[in-house]
Amino acid sequence: MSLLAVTDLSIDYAQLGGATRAVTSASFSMGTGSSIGLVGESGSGKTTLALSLLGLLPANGRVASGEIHYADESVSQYSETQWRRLRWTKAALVFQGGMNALNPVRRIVDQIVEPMLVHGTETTKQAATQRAIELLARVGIPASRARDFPHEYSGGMRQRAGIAMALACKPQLLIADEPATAIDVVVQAQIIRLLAELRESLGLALLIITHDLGVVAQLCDDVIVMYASEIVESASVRGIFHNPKHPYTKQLLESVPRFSGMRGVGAGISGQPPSLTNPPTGCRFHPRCPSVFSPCATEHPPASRLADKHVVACHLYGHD
Amino acid sequence: MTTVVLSQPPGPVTGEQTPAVERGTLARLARRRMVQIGVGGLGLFVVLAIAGQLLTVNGIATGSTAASIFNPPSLQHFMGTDELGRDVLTELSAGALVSLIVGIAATAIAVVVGTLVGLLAGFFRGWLEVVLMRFTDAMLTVPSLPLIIVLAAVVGQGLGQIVLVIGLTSWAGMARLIRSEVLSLRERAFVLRARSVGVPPLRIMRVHLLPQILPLVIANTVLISAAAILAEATLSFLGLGDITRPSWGLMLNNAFKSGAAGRGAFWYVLPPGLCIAILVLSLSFIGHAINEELSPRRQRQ
Amino acid sequence: MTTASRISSRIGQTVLTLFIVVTFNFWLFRLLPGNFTQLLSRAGALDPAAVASLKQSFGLDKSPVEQYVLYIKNLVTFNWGTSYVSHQPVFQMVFQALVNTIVLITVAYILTVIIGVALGVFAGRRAGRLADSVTVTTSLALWSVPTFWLGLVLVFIFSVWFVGLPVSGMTTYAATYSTPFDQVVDIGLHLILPTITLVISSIAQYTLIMRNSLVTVLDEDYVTTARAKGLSSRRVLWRHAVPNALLPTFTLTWLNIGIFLSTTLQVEVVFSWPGLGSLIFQSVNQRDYPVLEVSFLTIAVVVIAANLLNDLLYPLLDPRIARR
Amino acid sequence: MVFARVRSSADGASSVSAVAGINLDILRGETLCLVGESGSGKTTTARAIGRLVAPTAGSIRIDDIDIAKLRGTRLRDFRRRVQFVFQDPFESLNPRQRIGDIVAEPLVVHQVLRTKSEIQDRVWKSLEECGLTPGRDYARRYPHELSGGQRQRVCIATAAILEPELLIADEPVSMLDVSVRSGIIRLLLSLRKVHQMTLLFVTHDLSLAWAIGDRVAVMYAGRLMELGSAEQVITEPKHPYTSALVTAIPEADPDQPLRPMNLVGEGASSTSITGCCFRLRCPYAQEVCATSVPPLADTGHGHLTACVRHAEISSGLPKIVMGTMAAEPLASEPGDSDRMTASDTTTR
Repeated sequence: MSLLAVTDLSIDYAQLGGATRAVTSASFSMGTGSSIGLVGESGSGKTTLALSLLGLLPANGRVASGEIHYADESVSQYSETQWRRLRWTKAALVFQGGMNALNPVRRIVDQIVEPMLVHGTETTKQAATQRAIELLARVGIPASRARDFPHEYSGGMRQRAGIAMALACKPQLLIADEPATAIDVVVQAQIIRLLAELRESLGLALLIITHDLGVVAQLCDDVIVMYASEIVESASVRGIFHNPKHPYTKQLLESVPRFSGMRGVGAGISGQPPSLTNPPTGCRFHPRCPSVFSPCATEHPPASRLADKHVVACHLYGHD
Repeated sequence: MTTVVLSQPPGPVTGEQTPAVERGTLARLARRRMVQIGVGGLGLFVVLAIAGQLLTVNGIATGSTAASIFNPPSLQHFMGTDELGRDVLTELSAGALVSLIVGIAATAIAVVVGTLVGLLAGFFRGWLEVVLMRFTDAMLTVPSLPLIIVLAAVVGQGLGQIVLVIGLTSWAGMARLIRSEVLSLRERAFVLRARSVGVPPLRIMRVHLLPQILPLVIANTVLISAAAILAEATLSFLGLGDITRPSWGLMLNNAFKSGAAGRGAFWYVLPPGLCIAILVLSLSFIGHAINEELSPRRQRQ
Repeated sequence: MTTASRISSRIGQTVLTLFIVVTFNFWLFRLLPGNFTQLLSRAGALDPAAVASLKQSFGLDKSPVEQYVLYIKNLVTFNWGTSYVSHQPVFQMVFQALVNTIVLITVAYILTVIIGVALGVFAGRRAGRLADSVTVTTSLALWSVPTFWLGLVLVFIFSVWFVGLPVSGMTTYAATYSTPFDQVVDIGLHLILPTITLVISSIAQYTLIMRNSLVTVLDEDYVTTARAKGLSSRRVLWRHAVPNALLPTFTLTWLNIGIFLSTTLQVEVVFSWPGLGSLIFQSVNQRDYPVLEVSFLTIAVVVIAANLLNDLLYPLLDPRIARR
Repeated sequence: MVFARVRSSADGASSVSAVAGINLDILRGETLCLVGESGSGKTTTARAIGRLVAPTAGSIRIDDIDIAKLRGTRLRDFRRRVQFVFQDPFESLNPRQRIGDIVAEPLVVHQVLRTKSEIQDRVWKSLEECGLTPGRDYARRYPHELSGGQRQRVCIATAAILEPELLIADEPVSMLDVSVRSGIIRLLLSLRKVHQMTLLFVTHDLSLAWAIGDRVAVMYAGRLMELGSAEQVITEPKHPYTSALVTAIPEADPDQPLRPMNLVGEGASSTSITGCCFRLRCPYAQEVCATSVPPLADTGHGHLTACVRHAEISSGLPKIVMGTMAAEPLASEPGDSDRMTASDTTTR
């Protein structure tokens, strides 16, 4: 039984000139304790996908089609009350950089206590406070700083507090949106190690949304690559890094400088990321693709399964 | 120190916005209903003011006999007569002229002074900035209406003096706004880049700063003119305006003093106030719409 | 900046502003049209001895610097002179007027802020919808209506169509009260129309600021976090969004006292409320300069004090400024 | 050959300054990477070298002349020789100017070219050199019509059009999408080669410094911690901070295990710390570290480090496993000759 299953999910944003599809037919599932990296550039739809998993789409966004299941229970007909019960207990969210995810006028400890009391996972204020302080200690923040306000924390501490807050109601799934962006390298390394350690000790499932391939390589078992609102490739982390299939994935990997390669920078990807309001026809990557051939501009590539976990949506594959 | 721009219409005017007005802004503005209504209202009073100059046929003074005063609207006097038997409609159109003149002239003074002070204080830091801003802060702190009253009592009550008094008490909010905008602009990367390329200061102000603050200046100009018109009306109502010219405020002052309200002369009490309200509202609508158009939130969408 | 140094720097700024205003006042009232002594004697039946003593108490026979020192000395010792018109001590007149003004504005201001903020929340959480644009448009319209005219219209309505509520003064003329309670009721009745006028005229600023502030806050990550935590939308609004959105409005309530006093001045004139506004109005028309000068200074000092109070109180609300 | 000498005394702790203890020579024709976390003073240093901020102490000398003393024509001449590319391409362009006017501005203010058509031709050529083809089309557009990567190309065109001797690029790709970053970096490197410029590349990303730098300078809390060739600094760090930075970078390789992090705390505002500004976070700190500010010491072959204990500890510092240093480049695109590899980066 999977913890979370997304099937054929599409999400639209209503805009002045009609609707923009931010996520197109996304499907994936996560088991208990698994860790998936959702990789994509800005505007590829990855944050929208994350928000939709908790029913948090902005007012102009809506699920156009598809299903989200938590432990085999469909959420598509959920009322706001049902969503509210699901949030933070089944899955919790860690925001980018942690900077703005904390209410500036409320004390850290109170913000961690709040969901426990609302969801009734702790019944008394004392017990909840006790647990909040334990959680803070768990992420490396001493009890003496629990009653601080967010601005008194450093960037790294805020991100840690955000993680402690996400653990408040013992969710099985942690959705982390760019958990290591906008903080310094050393702090980023600390946060990555903290997440890895929490996953190990608590059996947490992680959905890491990032554009940083390094974070994915170090933290995830499986990788989903998104391009222009579509999933173009998904595979195990080794499958992606050692045997990438989609030309976009290949070039993306090539453009990341690393120590364990040779010096120099890859060619990168020519052209610019497409706009979602007016996406290219056929394969959305074809205007930038070095391997483009006849069907790419007109036909949308179907997803083909190459190996157990390795699925790619590209005309180069699956046409025997 | 927290500063909110005082003595100006409430609105989302902030110094921190980055008015990247692009092509099509005017077209987008023109499509806003508030702008359409605002421009319409403004046009109405321009026409009224001009018409008043052409059609002073009915004359102002018609000898105050008991029969000719406080006449309700009739075919002869569309809007009735006042306590001296004058035609209310004629007075109204003459008042429109005064309001527009004061609005434009006082605003011009305030905008020039405010922009200059703001630009100088923001661009040339140091003692000049300290002196200018201390003075601006003091201006902002002192409540405007009592200040205007006191000044008017001192410098006199001709139209010119009124314009001067209102203009010289309305620039401080503008100065503060422009300064904070210039302060943030001069740290912006494109100004830094211009400096790094070697662009001289005057060219930076002309090419890189002025076009950026222009939309902010325009939005505030409209709002200041609304406030100036209100100030003139209030001053005239209090009997501190130019009593030789029939303005809307003066009409209301006369109505108030002659007990028009008590005599039920609604045709005399209502129109001048409505005129002020509609003219000010027209300007507020336009200013509000420009501000909306400039606000960063809109830019993001 | 530490709290202590922040406070002392704010007090320093306040003193500087006071200094500028006082100096401006001194200079302004010596620019009066006509010779000062001429004005003094013109002001009424003053015998030469009285003129001489007035001259001396204003220090008109001394150098400008000495005059200025004397001016400040008189100010701080409440030696504010006598009215040209009523010959009463200015201090007494201004003090009584100030008390009456405070009676008028206290209730009106509290109502204005509460209703304004409530309307702002109402519009802000419905941003972009019809209820929002109606609220914003109405607010702008209310702001555009001249206060004195609104008062006139109310006077008109209540003296022609709905006779009953008093439309003028603070108490019924020549009334005698059997109990102090009756007097309070009488004043209360006289308060109703001025209060309504004040509230309607002033509400827009709070509504619009609160609305804009709330719209901004509702877009912040921490509000999304609060929703993600499974809180009810009511709790998200009142516990997370509104407290943050209130901060700029709080500041506004103090900084806008000057604007509110300007509005009050008009209301007092229209409804003949014997407060500072009426006093200023009368002394301008009667060219009663000592009274005018002190009344104006009093209003300025009240506003400057409110500004200072804001800067001292604000940190208590916003923890970001309170510490470090 | 030294192009610029940057000197600021190490014991300037009395004044609160963002930068102190910098002793850095920029060599003509090299790519020098200035690396550090936020607050390390790297941007301030770079801006001081470009005379956008004035150093409060110390000096920056180009051709043995203190640039702080430059005035008038000589300052204009200096501006021609040293150009910038800034971090944020969305902010770096005046939204009211057309791209053509933006790129032409340096030519206009320095009066390099006089006639309109000359300027126009030069602008179009420059745009095309920076990958914005056809230049004629791009010149007509406004910044908001361009993507982030394209805007950064405009910034580079503006900086390169005067053919400066030193190009200072301050985090030029950190705000861009991953897929367009390489293109921007390769453009900078190729311009450097074509116009024989010196490149000062400021970045927080040590792996990027490894990829493109001839030499790498590591800054922490406004001080220079380590300086040497890219190989020296990254494969054999002598300073515990450099070592920690190398360890911290998440390597895009699932077979590399998470390396242990032995560094506590985060970023530093350090001017008030006595001795070594890094000692409170340093796992190797001893009493000696608190007594005096460690000088930049040469450990041989031009590899400098500001750690008094480097001789004892450097052999024990955690190191990463480097991949095989392949001698041949990755498959190049046709006609693409500007790929930097270990074999051709050294142009000194």
